[in-house]
Amino acid sequence: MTFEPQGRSLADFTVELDVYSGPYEWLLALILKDELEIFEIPLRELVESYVGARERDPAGGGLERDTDFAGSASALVLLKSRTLSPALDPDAEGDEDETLSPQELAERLTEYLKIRRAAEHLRARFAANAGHHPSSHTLPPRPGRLRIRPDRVSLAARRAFSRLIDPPVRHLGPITVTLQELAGMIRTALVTGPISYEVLTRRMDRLNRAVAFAAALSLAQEGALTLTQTEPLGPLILEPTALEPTAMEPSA
Amino acid sequence: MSEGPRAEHMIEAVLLVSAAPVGTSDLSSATGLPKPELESALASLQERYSPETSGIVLRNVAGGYQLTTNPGCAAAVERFREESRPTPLSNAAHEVLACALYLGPLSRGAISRVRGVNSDAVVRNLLERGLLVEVGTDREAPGSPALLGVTDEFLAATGSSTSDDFPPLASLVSPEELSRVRDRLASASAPPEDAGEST
Amino acid sequence: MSEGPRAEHMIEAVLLVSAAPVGTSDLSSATGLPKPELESALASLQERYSPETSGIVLRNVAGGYQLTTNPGCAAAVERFREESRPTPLSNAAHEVLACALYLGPLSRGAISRVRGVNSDAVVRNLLERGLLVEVGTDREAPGSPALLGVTDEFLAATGSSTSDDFPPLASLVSPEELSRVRDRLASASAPPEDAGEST
Repeated sequence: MTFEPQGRSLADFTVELDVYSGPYEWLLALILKDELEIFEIPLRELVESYVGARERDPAGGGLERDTDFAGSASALVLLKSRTLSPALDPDAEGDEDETLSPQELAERLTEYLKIRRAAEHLRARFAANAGHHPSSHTLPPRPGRLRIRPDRVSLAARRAFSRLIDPPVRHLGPITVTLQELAGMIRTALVTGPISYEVLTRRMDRLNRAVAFAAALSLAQEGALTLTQTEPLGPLILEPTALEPTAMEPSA
Repeated sequence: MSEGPRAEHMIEAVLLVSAAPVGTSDLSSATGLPKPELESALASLQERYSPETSGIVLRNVAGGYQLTTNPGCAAAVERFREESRPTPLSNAAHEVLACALYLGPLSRGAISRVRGVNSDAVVRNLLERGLLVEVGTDREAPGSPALLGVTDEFLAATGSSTSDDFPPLASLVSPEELSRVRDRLASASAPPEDAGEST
Repeated sequence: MSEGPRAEHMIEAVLLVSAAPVGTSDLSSATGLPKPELESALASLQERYSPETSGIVLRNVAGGYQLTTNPGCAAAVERFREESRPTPLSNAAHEVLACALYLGPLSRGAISRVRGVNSDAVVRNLLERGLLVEVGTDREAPGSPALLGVTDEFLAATGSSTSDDFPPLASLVSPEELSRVRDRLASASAPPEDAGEST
């Protein structure tokens, strides 16, 4: 399957986040249109919210819905990582790879901290001044006053019509893996005992790793395995649960 | 509703943001005021905004109620208009005009889809400035949205006599880009493909 | 002039026909009023159009005077326009505006460097919303990138008269907070064998 966006298996899934509440599909649309900032979307909360919805309605959608969710959620992860990666600005003076001394790093962080605080101040100012709509009784200027440069109109046409609306995720290649396939692979790997996520996904690309993670979560949800991580950022261990083999079957 | 804004205030606010006269039923649905309350609030506003008491007067014209300048202040308004330089157009405004010029007439929704960003505010501004105009409605599309085109004033401002004076679209964008734009336009007017609405 | 319209009325009429704030010198030349008379008329208008007394309020923003709707009546205005409230600005957007306000005019690249993440999409959105504007180009930098600054609309939307109306950047972070950041950085980046800590 490809990331030709899913069917409508997620049509009923709604999310409640600080920055947005409503249908998940609309959330995706808003992100694609730049109306919502991808990096303000807490992806972990999004996944938790999906897992919660799944618990409340275990029969709804089943693996097809899981696959669709994993597909779109991993695209969001990739999009977010791209957004958070350093600016690749052709105009920049090529200082992306510079190594900063601790002092320089401190300077940069200090400057950013100030901007962060200024942004909070601005948020409050906007909120306190919202709802002032100006008069619509404006007089058109005298005919002949306004000059519009035709070349600027042509330039605007070129800009508007050549813009890529969807974020460029095509270079990531089609999503050729399904949640079921990776779930099957994980089950097979677990036959020989516990395995770390890092070992499991060592030979995978980023997309497969993301889907493998979703598959592991899904299996943990079904009780087929347990996930343990003893220390922050430490290895994530997938352990088969010591239950009879029937527990390994999907519950859907 | 007892804690809400006063009836007169809501009416004043609505009338400030409407250049055209507003009928009582529109005023009523915007403010949530029942007719009798609306009528009495309008009567008291007519005193507040009378030619004797204000530079802004409330008129009851054919289409409804409208705030206008007091004719007694026409000289000041005219001088202001004479001296004020028109605000230059933003890049966004140029893009919206280019959409209407090259792809129009088209609806607000279609403009937003072609540009990939909500363009309602820019469109409103261009309508107010007389550079865009509603030339019909798209009866095919849900909600029959208004179709927008550029005005003669726009052509005059660019020093062109017809829209053919502009370079052809094919000289500005590649065939692939053009077909992408056409796809976006088609998706703007077509009803949702998925007939099986979920709810 | 004794027979002419009252000072307040002329000002009201001029402000009605302007969506943007009007500076006192423009008001003065349109109405023919000398500054002192203008000031006192504006003061009395500010009472007439105060949030307590009217659905239309007189604001002193972006270096001028502007009539706008009373925020208390925003719901009625939005219902009338059938426009949803614009999406509130994101944290990223507030940061970009803060960069332009305090460090600007500056290029997209400079904004991205301060924030440490690519800010192009956010900048585009803010240009679209009229809160940022290209105010020139940086001819020193390769590619002569556009320089961005905040607009009068930004000042109006934040209720500010000028860009000096904001607290100084240095006052927004306490010295204690700054030194905590420096300490944490120093301890995180000090090589383990280096006993001689810099702080």
